[in-house]
Amino acid sequence: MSGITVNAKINGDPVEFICEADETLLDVLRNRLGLTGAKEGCSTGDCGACSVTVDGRLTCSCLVLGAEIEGHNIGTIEGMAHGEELHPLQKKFIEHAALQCGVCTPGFLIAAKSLLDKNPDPTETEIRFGLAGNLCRCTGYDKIVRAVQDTAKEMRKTNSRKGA
Amino acid sequence: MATVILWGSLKPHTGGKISVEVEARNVQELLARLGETYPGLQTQIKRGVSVSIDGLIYREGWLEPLKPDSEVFLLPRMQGG
Amino acid sequence: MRYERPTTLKAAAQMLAKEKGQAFILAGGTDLLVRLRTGFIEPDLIVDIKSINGSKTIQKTATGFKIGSAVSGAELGEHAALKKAWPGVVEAANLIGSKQVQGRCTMTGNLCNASPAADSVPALVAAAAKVVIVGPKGKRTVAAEEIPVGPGKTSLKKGEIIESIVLPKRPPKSGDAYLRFIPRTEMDIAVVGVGVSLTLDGKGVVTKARVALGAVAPTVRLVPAAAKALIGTKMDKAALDALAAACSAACSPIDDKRGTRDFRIKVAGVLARRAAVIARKRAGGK
Amino acid sequence: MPLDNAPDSKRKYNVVGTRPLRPDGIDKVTGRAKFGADATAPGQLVGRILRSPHAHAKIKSIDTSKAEKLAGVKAVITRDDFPDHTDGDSALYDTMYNIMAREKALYEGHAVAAVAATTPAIARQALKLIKIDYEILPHVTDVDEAMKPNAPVLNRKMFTDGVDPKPTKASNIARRFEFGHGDVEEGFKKADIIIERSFKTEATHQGYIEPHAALASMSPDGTAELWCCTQGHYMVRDVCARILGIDISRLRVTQSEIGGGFGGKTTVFIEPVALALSRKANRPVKVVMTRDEVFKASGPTSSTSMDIKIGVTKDGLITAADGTFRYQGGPFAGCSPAEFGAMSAFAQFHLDNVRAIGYDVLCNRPKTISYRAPGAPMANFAVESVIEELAHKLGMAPIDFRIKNAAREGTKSSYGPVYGPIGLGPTLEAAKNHPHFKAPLGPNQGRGMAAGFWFNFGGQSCVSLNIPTDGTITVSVGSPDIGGSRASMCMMVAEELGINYEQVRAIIADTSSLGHNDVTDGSRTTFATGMACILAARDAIKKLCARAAATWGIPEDAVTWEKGFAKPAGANAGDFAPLSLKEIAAASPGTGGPIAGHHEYSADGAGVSFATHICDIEVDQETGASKIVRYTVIQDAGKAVHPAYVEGQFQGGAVQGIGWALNEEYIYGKDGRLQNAGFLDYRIPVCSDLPMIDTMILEIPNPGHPYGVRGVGETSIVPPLAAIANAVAAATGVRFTQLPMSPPRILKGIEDAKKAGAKKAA
Repeated sequence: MSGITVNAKINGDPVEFICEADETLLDVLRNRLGLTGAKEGCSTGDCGACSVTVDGRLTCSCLVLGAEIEGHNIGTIEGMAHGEELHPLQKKFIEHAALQCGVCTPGFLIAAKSLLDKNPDPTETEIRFGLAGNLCRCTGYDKIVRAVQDTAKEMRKTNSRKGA
Repeated sequence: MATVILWGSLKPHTGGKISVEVEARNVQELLARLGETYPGLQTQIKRGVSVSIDGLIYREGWLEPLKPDSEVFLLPRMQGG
Repeated sequence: MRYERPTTLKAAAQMLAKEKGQAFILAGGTDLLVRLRTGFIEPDLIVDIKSINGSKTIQKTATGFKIGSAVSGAELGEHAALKKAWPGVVEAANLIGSKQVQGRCTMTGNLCNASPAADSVPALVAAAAKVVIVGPKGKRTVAAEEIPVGPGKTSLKKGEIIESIVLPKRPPKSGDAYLRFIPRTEMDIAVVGVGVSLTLDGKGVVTKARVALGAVAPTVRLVPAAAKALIGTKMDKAALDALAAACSAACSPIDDKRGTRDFRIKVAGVLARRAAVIARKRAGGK
Repeated sequence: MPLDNAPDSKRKYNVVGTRPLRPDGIDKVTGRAKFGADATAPGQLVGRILRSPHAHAKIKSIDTSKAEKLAGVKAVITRDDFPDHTDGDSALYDTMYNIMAREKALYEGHAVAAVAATTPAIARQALKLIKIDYEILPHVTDVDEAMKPNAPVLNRKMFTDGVDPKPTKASNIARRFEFGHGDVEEGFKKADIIIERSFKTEATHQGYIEPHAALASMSPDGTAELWCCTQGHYMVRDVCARILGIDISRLRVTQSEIGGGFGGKTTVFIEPVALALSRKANRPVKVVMTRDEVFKASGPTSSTSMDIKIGVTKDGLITAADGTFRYQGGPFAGCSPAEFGAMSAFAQFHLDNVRAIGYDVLCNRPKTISYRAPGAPMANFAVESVIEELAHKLGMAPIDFRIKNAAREGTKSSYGPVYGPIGLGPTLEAAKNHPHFKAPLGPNQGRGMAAGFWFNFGGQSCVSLNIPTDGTITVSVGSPDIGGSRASMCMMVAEELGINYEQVRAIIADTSSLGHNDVTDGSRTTFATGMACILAARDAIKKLCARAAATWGIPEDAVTWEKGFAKPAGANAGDFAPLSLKEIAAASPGTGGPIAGHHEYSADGAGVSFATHICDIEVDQETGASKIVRYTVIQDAGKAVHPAYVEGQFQGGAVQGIGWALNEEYIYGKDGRLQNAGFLDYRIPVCSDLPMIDTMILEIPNPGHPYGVRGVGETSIVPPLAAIANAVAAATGVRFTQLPMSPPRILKGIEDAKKAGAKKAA
């Protein structure tokens, strides 16, 4: 076995690690970098619990090889809050009780942020389809959708204030 | 004498009776008496039973007191998800 | 297992040709990594083609669109001109997996995975897409429907790589559409898929049509009889009934965990009718 | 002993009933909450399990020699590493048999060996080097097939229990149960209309997103630590210790955050294996299931086959109800929830004549374990489908038919006991008056409803409450928090002490820090552990008052506790300025040392639970695709401690029921192998499949709880199956008696009805 040396950025910070060719990005994050926020729910891309962004694009980290991220920037749940300040989505998920067990929550937050980055004013249908790659078994999704709707509304208000 | 009502499939162990009278001060005594009188019930008692005493379900509760006129239902040991 | 990331097609083809063990091409990896993870395959070599020049670009040419083989579904969906020209193909590609999968999956991969249920393939076949292949013996171009030859099997030879998929330039008053049936609204594999591409004349009569079915046979099925049912008509009820009947007749599906034979046969006709109506609307018909 | 704690209907709550932020929220939205697979230990090895590819096979021999020789392999274990310490406890023996096959592999995915190695790749390779000589046996996976006299018998020593005379021939029917009262034959004689139908449902899985994970560290002297995701770490401790033959107190189990359970994490699967590997390797070992393993080798729920017969008079009074409920429970006796299916099936009705017969049947499938209101949803599907059909036949509105026959206070329940105050009637009335019930329907849409029941129970809880010198509170509970229970525990403690929610922190203690706590199941946590929190707080209040009394030099009983303050009362009222919790705590080092409250008990008086659901569905008549367009849950919560999480339970349960009704199923091939062991083809509802799920919380106080709380977690999965089937029937004119109502099944039903209609017309 020969390790592959990879240089990349995680949440903007430079990282260097060695991984095997068959290790996924999820393996690398969890087992080599100690970033266990991304969860392994299926390892086949069907549950979204391991969602991250690669150069800003939403993806399942279980469907990416660790070796592939050479030179790329990965966004994970650990990079979502700014210091003590939670991202509005994080706050709204807690406020709306949009999590019960919470294991799907990091994936949902990454996916929801990716959705709102592209579409700051999504309809309920757009939110539902935008989050269809993330499974939640506890909530029935109702409160998750409401949390995203409420965040979008608040962020639009904040942004228009900033713009003015 | 408390009246104990069994569920149907325990009948074979009580000579066809679904309702039996037992002299007992609490659930523990009641189960012991039942087992002594009807040894066929031992397997189920060992496997676990819950009881309903005058309408209230006790999942365990061996020391639960019984009144002379208490109506007791034997129930399979409660499980949940 | 080795991981390689060549920067030219030639180098990639050489690596694949030289490898004595099992070698696989990695673009989006949304199928490959699943098979790797579940122990279905045990590759000796994985060749990542995303660093190859042109593999990640969509080029508008005089004769149509050239889509690099590592272009993701999300990138296809963001390409306004392509979406305008071939909405059916783009929507088919965008149906593959979740938003997360869209960030990675490619049409070329969908084609090479050779699943009978691949979503983008009936749309590509209906669109008369061509595939440019690079291999040890040079370049060749084949029709999309010639790539899959059976479940999980392709006509690609050792050392061959798909460079791009080419969608032809469309005549005016053309439209295409893809519909699939899945039990859920998302995150599913097509139980039936139908791609329809057609061109109308000034009076709204269909002059050209191609209809392709997915998930109803071991490979994607181009159905000339279905096209014939539309050509020369204004797609009245009789024509649509004939289309549906031709599509149902072209099915030779199996019963499996995703659907029954009877269900697929019936629904192929239903979806063909619905897809044709969408395609006509996109072509500027009523 | 029932506590004298009937709810005070006039009590005004300050904290209970509000919606504060959950204490573990930030950890869970930032990714730092530690779930089962997130723990690591120094020198940890990777544990992997080899599983049977066969549905039923004799294990003639196992050769592990090659695997043991592979560099990096530190331990290989098989059945030989689990000597039988079960001492005649058959349920424990079966649990042990399930975690590692003995004479036979009883289902595809049954564990047959395990390895611990330095890397995942070596562990995988080692599994391939283990050679097992199987003798493949005939198998059976369908419950009706398994009951046939010529079916392959899984256990040759099993003779059906509960029938007279006891059979002399072994079969797959483990047990027969019978519940009910009155005389159904006589009842049917009084009926004007009788409907009799047969139903089938497929096995479903709890579908928690977090696979089972365990990190074990066991020394050769038998001292062990285990970190795992479970609904009951005390259960894990007791069961593992007994299987491994060690003292219970030697094993400390720490519960990780748990990524969903729904009953599926109420037993052990990998935990004893991880411990045995660790003991043999003398190093920590982590075992994490793959999703494929979760589907094949954890505990789904039963597939069923049921017959229902109900008779009514022409004025709509039920005269008799009779049902037979056949549930397969996997390869061991006593695992299917057939009893609870039979007991709960008719529980929502007031019946003079009722009989429910249950069969617990063995199949070559994974050992079933609880799934939210175990056994009830399928039985309810069958019964409430027939009820709807009867109402239509009577020309009566189904809601009125249900109200007319509804169980109420004083009803002798179908499973025996007489009901106290219950909330069924109010949920039905609320449904009838709900705007949803009157809203117009669009084309191809149908509306259905169903009412459901679940028992709920209490059980053992132990709570410790500590007050440091700043007067804040730490409450240690032993019930894993699956859906936000730490918040409700804090709320109840704050309510009792008369302080702010923010001043209380709840933690889940490990098994060595508290007395036994039962598994989080039966909707017991908020009820039973919550009540223990209340009583621990009352215990602390008593001590706080005693300190105040000592400080003031007055008798203890002359002090009362009000809104966070000790106050002199009675003759001494007004003699001293009230002492706050904070002041008493600050003085505690000098007044007798630390102040703590404690409570341990086995809680009873949980109070049964009822819900009524309304569902609108739209069916594509050409493809059989269905879409839930509107859904309303109305349920009695007794008292909602944290209404947002009560709503969440209602919504989550309803959506699991929706999945069960429409698309979720275990699909077996002829080879007895599971064909859809993944989230792609085991189709749990995704976000875009659903509308918002409306909820209505009713509060009919439970007399067995000081605030009137009832468990709410399980009932919500009971009515959806029937509510949806009734809605589909309304939308299509076809009654479906088999689940799931997947599009191919619905389309076939529509087509068959068309054909039958055409034939009739001709």
